[in-house]
Amino acid sequence: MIDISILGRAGDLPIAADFHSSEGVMALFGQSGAGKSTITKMIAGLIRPDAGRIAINGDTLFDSGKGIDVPVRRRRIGHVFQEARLFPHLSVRSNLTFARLAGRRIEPAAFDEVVELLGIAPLLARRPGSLSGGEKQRVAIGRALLSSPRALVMDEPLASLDPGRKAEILPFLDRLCHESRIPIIYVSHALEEVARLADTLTIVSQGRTVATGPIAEIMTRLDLGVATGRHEAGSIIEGRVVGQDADWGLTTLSVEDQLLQVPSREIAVGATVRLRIRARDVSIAIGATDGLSIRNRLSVSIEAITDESGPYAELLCRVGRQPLRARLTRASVADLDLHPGKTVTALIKTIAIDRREITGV
Amino acid sequence: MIDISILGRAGDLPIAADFHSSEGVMALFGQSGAGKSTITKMIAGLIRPDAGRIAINGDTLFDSGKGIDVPVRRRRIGHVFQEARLFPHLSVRSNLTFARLAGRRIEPAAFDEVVELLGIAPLLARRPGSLSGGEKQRVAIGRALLSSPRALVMDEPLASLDPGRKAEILPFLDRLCHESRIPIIYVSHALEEVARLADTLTIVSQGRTVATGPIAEIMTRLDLGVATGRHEAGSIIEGRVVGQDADWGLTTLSVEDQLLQVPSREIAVGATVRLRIRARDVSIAIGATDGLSIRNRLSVSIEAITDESGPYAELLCRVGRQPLRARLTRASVADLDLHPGKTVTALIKTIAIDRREITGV
Amino acid sequence: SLSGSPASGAEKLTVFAAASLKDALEAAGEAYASTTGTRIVFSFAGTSALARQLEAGAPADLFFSADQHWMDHVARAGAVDPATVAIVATNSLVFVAPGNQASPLALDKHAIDARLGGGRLAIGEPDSVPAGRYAREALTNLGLWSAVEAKLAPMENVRIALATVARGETPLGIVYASDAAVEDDVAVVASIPRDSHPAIVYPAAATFEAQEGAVDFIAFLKGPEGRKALISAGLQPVD
Amino acid sequence: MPSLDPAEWQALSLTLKVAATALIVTLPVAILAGYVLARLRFPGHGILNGLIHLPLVLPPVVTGYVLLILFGRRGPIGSFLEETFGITFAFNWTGAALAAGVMAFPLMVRPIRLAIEAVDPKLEEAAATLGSPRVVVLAVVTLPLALPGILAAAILGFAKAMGEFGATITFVSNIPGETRTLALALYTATQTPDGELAAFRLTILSTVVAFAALIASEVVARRLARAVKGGA
Amino acid sequence: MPSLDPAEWQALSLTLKVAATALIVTLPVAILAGYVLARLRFPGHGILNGLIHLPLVLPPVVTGYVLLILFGRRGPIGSFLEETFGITFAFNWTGAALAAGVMAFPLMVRPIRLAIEAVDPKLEEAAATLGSPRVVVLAVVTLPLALPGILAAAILGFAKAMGEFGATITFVSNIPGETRTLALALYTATQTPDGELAAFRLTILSTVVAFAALIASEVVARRLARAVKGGA
Ligand SMILES: Nc1ncnc2c1ncn2[C@@H]1O[C@H](COP(=O)(O)OP(=O)(O)OP(=O)(O)O)[C@@H](O)[C@H]1O
Ligand SMILES: Nc1ncnc2c1ncn2[C@@H]1O[C@H](COP(=O)(O)OP(=O)(O)OP(=O)(O)O)[C@@H](O)[C@H]1O
Ligand code: MOO
Ligand SMILES: [Mg+2]
Ligand SMILES: [Mg+2]
Repeated sequence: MIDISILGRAGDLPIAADFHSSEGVMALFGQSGAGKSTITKMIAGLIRPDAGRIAINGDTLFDSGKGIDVPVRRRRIGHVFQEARLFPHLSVRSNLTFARLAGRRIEPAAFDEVVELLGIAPLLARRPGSLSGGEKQRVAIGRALLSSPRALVMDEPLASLDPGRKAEILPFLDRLCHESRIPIIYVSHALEEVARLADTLTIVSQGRTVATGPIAEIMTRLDLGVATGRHEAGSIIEGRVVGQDADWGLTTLSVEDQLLQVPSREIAVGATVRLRIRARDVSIAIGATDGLSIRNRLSVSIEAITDESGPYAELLCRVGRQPLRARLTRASVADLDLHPGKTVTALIKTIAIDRREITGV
Repeated sequence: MIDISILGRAGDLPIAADFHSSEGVMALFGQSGAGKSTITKMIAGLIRPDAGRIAINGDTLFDSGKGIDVPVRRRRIGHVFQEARLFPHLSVRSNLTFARLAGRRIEPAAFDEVVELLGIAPLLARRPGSLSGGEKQRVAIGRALLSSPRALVMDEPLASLDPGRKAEILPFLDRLCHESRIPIIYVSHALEEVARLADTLTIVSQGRTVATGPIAEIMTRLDLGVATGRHEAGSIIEGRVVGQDADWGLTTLSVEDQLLQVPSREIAVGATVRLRIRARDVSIAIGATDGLSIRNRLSVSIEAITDESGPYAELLCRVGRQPLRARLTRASVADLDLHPGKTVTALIKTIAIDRREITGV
Repeated sequence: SLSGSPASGAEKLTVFAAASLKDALEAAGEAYASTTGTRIVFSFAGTSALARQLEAGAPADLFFSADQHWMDHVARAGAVDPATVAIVATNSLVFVAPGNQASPLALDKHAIDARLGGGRLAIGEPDSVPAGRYAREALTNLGLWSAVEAKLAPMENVRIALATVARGETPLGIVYASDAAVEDDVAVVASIPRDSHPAIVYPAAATFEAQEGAVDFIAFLKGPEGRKALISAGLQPVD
Repeated sequence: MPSLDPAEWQALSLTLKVAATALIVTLPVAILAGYVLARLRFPGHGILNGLIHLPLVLPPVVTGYVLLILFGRRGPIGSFLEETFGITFAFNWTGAALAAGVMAFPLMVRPIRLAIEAVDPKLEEAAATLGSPRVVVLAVVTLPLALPGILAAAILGFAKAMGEFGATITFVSNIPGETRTLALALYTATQTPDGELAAFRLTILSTVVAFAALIASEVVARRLARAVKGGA
Repeated sequence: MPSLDPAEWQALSLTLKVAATALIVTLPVAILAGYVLARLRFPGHGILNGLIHLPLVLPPVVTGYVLLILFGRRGPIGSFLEETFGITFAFNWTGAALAAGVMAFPLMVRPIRLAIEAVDPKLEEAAATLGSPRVVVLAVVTLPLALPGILAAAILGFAKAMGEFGATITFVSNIPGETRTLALALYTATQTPDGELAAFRLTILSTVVAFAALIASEVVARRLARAVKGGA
């Protein structure tokens, strides 16, 4: 549980951050220089806000009204800094065990697991000075994970890692957050990471948190295109697991009483899941849909059509109550004679609903 | 023109780099710790290779055989380091003009343009110490650009920038490289960036350059999945511009005598262009394809079907001579009775061919 | 004998003098200036330092040494004119004790031993500081050296030996009578016979480069005003 | 150079004892002072800084005299120490070490302060986020990173302690075997009309010892630098 | 404290002149030496390092004596300089500055070397990739970043130059208005039975000047630190 409502400044830039989440990963997203790192440092206690309140899992860490300002070392917030900040005179191993040795924190029994996950076993005896950029970043992640934190603050932790490594670390963070109930505040410019991981999304712009809320809601808001990047726009759809097909490796979901198939995940039948579906991955059909490799065909009604710059048009459709965004060419909108109120078939490539974009709720 | 063939070491890791390109952007891609930064430092003259030869645009910078080793300061290679390396005691402006003031380089008349492009005008009087992560990175890019380099070496230059800023900088680098004929060696983990920018791609693995060649060729190689990440696998298709439709904002291409529509770009009719099409964006139809918003329908023949882990199957198709990869569920392969030799329709969402993935040749 | 006679032209004389002569010479110098109009600039330092400086060509007119050895040394080295050497004052040695322990001391082993208790005898460093050298010769001749040899506190100069006794850091010290005379916190507890050591003399000489009439200041010290200055500093003038 | 005579041996071993003691005792205090000056802001900052530099500004004889007044057997601190702990400085080699330590102190505090100021506070912040209390951060982050400066301080301090003369001779006299270090022996030789040869021998001896200490320190420094800057 | 008498004024202004001259002349040499020791590896490295530290290890009187022999009017260097350039050190305030400079030199080289060693070579590399020749890198990157160390060196050097006594009195004697600095005047006062008051006044005076210099240097240092660490 994260409760943040602070005022402060970063140089000339006034900071006004106000966001809350009941559980899971909170993503901070915004342009370079928007104030994301400043906000994370305030949460960690490294910069003092002028006023406001910071509470995590019910523990108040800062409250200007009540005169509370828990010192950094007692906040127990694992901080992955944007610039690694490894201790240059200590071996990688000592960096990783620093919290236990120098901070008297009980190290979770996970040392080997974390080292393995991050692929840093061959580096343990080395010193940070000679590590590559990505290696440093991984050690910094490990150091924070092994500090038995009450919460994690991660400032672009995966920025210089290759896609393969990212794909291994993200599920781990996911589990850490949802199974071990350690809230994560996650700064990233990669919307894919954010969508995969976050439950709540806060958009920071010019020092202020301009939008915050459940990720589905924020991602679907058309007005945030500038902040999130058009390429990544999409919607979040909730469904219930109704079947597992082990042979084909597919999981079947029911979304507003229509069926949808996604690559299998070990989710119990009956569970509710959330899918991020990018607008660019949704096509529209008005007639028969036989003989197509696209398995997911949802009957939707068009609610609105927005013309965008260039060749694009954006459709806001409804699957029952839920919004689904589709991006087409204006040419196709004309060709198919699409207009609000019309009921059409939304085609969603099964495959386009990538593992990463399924999140258990 | 880049000609690199060197042997050396990074700590215990032997480095063997061998790659060449006749023009444009050369991307270095590989896992964290593979040796990319080490290779770039050898090119810049900061680390001495044990043996080999480095030549750029015909000028030999290093040749162990002939005893040539041009000192760093005379190599004129603009280097964007992975860790910014700004001069902390100088203002942002002095950092940017450092090459002119301290290196007696003629500054290209582009100061204002570069500052504007990078959005660092408000920072000029500040010192690097208080800049945000992304701001530092942008200043470092500007400093290298303004050093009137004969070549640029950029080590993950855009790693901590937001998608919007990236989208502004990438075309600039593109122009710089192709119009000003400044070769760029570009290290990145973001395949999207690489695909957008690079002409040549070199895969680095465990210190060795394991594959190098024109980007289309390397990206289509199925055996490099591990290095490139499955999510990003795709193919590069060449086509010729045959028409511009200003009304709908679409450009029509001819690919092996079939038509394909992509969002407009100012490319002259008759020019050859290259498209990156991700396997996950290609669907297959075996029957009629009326009433679909998907405009691009290529008749292809299936050459091979590979079963992948989980629900996936990968199709290698041919459009004439050119390869096109498609990723489907195994379930769909069975449902549609797909097999090698069969001729089918490949559906490619127009929109999925993003601006970023069109590169002029 | 020539006191009061005007110096011949020199506006300013430079005098290198042993630090222990500071009070006496400064007083005499003022008197000299007011009578003759010749200002005297003093450089006070350890005799040895001054001697070596003269050897190195120091631009002094006069040299006042605190002992004969160093005067001989510079004369041999050709740094002063041997013809001008003259003794201007003499001094003697005394035992001093901190002011509150002023009972007289008998000059025998047991008395000294008893007075020292576990403490030390502050003297000038016997190898390098003239006062220390005289003290050693005197104690040797008096048969006392072996009794105190292991209990010395050899000091860099006599003033520090004096200060050490004044502060009660050592129960006894050997200093010049001139020093003891001007320090209120010490009491003279025994005088050391003048014949137990070579005469303690302050020789003065002019350098070869001395300005004309420089020697007049040496003569002035032997006149009434000079004698007064020497006596008030606890020294004994020489005729 | 022919072998050393007993007096020279004595002066040499005494010098090493005095300088080493001065260094060992003073270094921790200098580290503390360097840290306080580097990292804390408080009203008496300027005064503390000034006091530390005083032994440098005043002629050593004055410092020696002040020591004599304070730490002599009758001095307020000296008599207290003697009565309470039985520690005597007066005319003792420990007094020589005290004088050497006091004179070396300002030379040691400066490089340490400089090195501590150069430690990136961001690393201390990182240590704090990992739960380290301030003293632990100091012990495991700040000081290890300031080690090159501490080493430089130790070298300056040791060299000064070896060469200290004015304050020592004033405070604890020039007693062979007790307080007559190489520097004092050398001084004594220069004060003697025919002391040139003895002085020359002692100069060579001091020089050799100093060179040996410096070379050893350079080796240590290089190891340190390698340890911090990376490698296996 | 009542106003200064003329002799005190003279000693004070002379001290400032001597210390400032010593600092200005010595600092560039110390920077050069610090750079050479920090960044170059060559066969004579250890010897140079040792020589620089010698004035610290030897008693000041010996250093003064060596200066007298070399730079005196009859000395090889002194006579050469006098004949060729008309520069005289002997018994001149310039000689006092020379002595102060020589004694302060090792104290200055150390912090400078330390600060230069702490400059990140990665920044020098970056400057090289931008085309800077080595000297320019030194001038615009290395030295500016070592400025806190250079400032520390200047402070130590100035303080030592102010307080230098042993080498000065041995080399250039104790001539009022010419070589009698505050330290020498203070020494002279301690040699006089009734000199306590004079000595006390001079001690206070020296202390006040030293404190003023230190406070000024702290202000400069803080500005410097702010300039480097960021802010507008
Ligand atoms: N001490 C300071 N003085 C002046 N400006 C500052 C200071 N600290 C931060 N800023 C400015 O405040 C803004 C917010 O900085 P912050 O580091 O929080 O940005 P960010 O959102 O993390 O950006 P990035 O994505 O580039 O890391 C930046 O424009 C930065 O330049
Ligand atoms: N001085 C050194 N000593 C030991 N190992 C070194 C040294 N320098 C580099 N290495 C190792 O060599 C490998 C290659 O390093 P390099 O910095 O070139 O990697 P990279 O490909 O740039 O990785 P990244 O994407 O993480 O920045 C790394 O595993 C690194 O730890
Ligand atoms: O500097 Mo001194 O003059 O150390 O004895
Ligand atoms: Mg940031
Ligand atoms: Mg790298």
